[in-house]
Amino acid sequence: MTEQVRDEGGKCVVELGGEIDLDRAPEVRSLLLDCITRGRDVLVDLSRVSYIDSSGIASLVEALQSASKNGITLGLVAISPMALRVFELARLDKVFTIYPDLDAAMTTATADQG
Amino acid sequence: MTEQVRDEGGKCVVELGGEIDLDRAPEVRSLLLDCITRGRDVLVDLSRVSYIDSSGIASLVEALQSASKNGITLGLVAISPMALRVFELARLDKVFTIYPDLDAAMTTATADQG
Amino acid sequence: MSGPITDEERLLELRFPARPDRMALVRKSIRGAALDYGFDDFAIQEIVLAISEACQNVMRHSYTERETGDIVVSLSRTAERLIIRVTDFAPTVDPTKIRSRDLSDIRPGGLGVHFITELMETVEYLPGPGGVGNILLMTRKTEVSP
Amino acid sequence: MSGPITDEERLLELRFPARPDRMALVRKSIRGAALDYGFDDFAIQEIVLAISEACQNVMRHSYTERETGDIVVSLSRTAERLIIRVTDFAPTVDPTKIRSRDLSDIRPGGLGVHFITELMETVEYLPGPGGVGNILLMTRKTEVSP
Ligand SMILES: Nc1ncnc2c1ncn2[C@@H]1O[C@H](COP(=O)(O)OP(=O)(O)O)[C@@H](O)[C@H]1O
Ligand SMILES: Nc1ncnc2c1ncn2[C@@H]1O[C@H](COP(=O)(O)OP(=O)(O)O)[C@@H](O)[C@H]1O
Repeated sequence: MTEQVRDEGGKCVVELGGEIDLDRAPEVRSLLLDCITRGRDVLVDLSRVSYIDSSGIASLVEALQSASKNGITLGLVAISPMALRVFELARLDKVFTIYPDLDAAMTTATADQG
Repeated sequence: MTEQVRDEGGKCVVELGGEIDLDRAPEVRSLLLDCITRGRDVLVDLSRVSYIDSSGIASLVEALQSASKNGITLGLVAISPMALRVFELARLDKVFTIYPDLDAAMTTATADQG
Repeated sequence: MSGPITDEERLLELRFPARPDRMALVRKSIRGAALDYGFDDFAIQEIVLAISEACQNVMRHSYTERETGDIVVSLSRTAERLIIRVTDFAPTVDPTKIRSRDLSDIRPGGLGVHFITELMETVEYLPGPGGVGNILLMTRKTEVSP
Repeated sequence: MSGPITDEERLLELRFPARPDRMALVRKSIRGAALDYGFDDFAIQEIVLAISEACQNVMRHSYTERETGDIVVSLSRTAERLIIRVTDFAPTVDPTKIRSRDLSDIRPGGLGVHFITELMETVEYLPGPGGVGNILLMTRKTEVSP
């Protein structure tokens, strides 16, 4: 519905949207874990996310840890000020790699590997 | 607060705003009746009114009838589609003179008197 | 009503003191809820108008200044309809007394009941549970699938 | 709490089934109400987040899948504070069991209580009226005069 997965620049870009809460977190979780099994680095585009709470954050933390176990990276892209506030409250704003936009994410992430 | 009264082109222009409901209708009523006692034609600018219900309509009907008793006109200006719907529901869309904007109201109203 | 309501699913109830200065709050809240339910802007305005008119009538006719109380607006749905109940805890009203007037007689007031019946598909006045209070039960077809 | 609440004025109560798929509706409704109360966008988001976290915890910890019920979110105010009560009708919970964890241990979950205490000025878990259910009482200073 409000999610999209696509390949871009050799990465798996997951675009999330809407409100990621207790109701929607399970579907976001399985979408992300599914992406991770493909073995490519994951970028989660949050630009269209209007709300996220502890349930949504839990799905992202689980995905981050699964990515790291699988030797790939998971970055967050285009976080709104309110969503960033939620990551800050969770003391996770330094744990996740956060890119201002998709361009920056593509460039930086590629440079990291080069 | 959200109301303004000014003289323009020899008329009393009353600018209403916000939500005109049971809570605010009494203040709108006395504002309009007050204008009418000044003896000048009245134009009620509804462009900034986001909501009106039967209480607001009642204040306007009372003002219209008071104006007519005092030999002056009362016209409505810049009604939103939703407010117009309320006047239609009340079968009052033909009872009030409704102008698309203040310019039209000034020109037409002056022409009527000429 | 065209028939009994089956498969009713509760959405949300709002409870508030029957005071005119609470209605702006209630309208904003209902707009938010109706938006989530998928009604378009115009339909939402109409639903909000009908509920406001119902609440106003409770404030002006069911309760008195000396004996006032709460209003409960409850929203629920079936596959086809939005169901709205406006409940008060005032003495029971005789539903036959709740009537619209002749609109061709231009005068202030007397529009609320007419608005409600125009904006809703079914409108019914019922005594409250256990004979306490009154319920205005209104339903409206959903334009969109939820 | 810094002291007893005096001069409390009821604004609005929302009641709904304790189901995750009701929260979007509830959030929209609360946003609408908080908007009317004059909080700015950021503060509204924070208030809505705290209420959502409280409701989630009721769904996940107070009620069980077999024994679920309603949640009531009530908003009221004093001259200085917005007062929020999240009430359930589940068996009474031992408030000492409701605790935040060490956040430096990075793992999924365990953030709700921490969010609530960060976002609100006072937070108190109380037994429900007559010993039935639970009340989470939270207050937050109003930035603006209502
Ligand atoms: N909730 C109610 N309780 C008691 N009487 C009501 C209620 N709603 C409407 N009525 C009766 O129906 C009449 C018509 O109501 P309405 O069309 O809203 O116009 P108004 O309230 O301006 O008279 C009212 O005058 C009143 O006698
Ligand atoms: N409403 C509640 N009823 C019962 N226990 C609760 C409630 N809220 C929180 N708790 C307890 O407090 C703990 C911490 O809650 P929280 O910080 O929201 O994280 P999580 O719910 O992810 O465990 C929960 O694991 C639970 O044991």
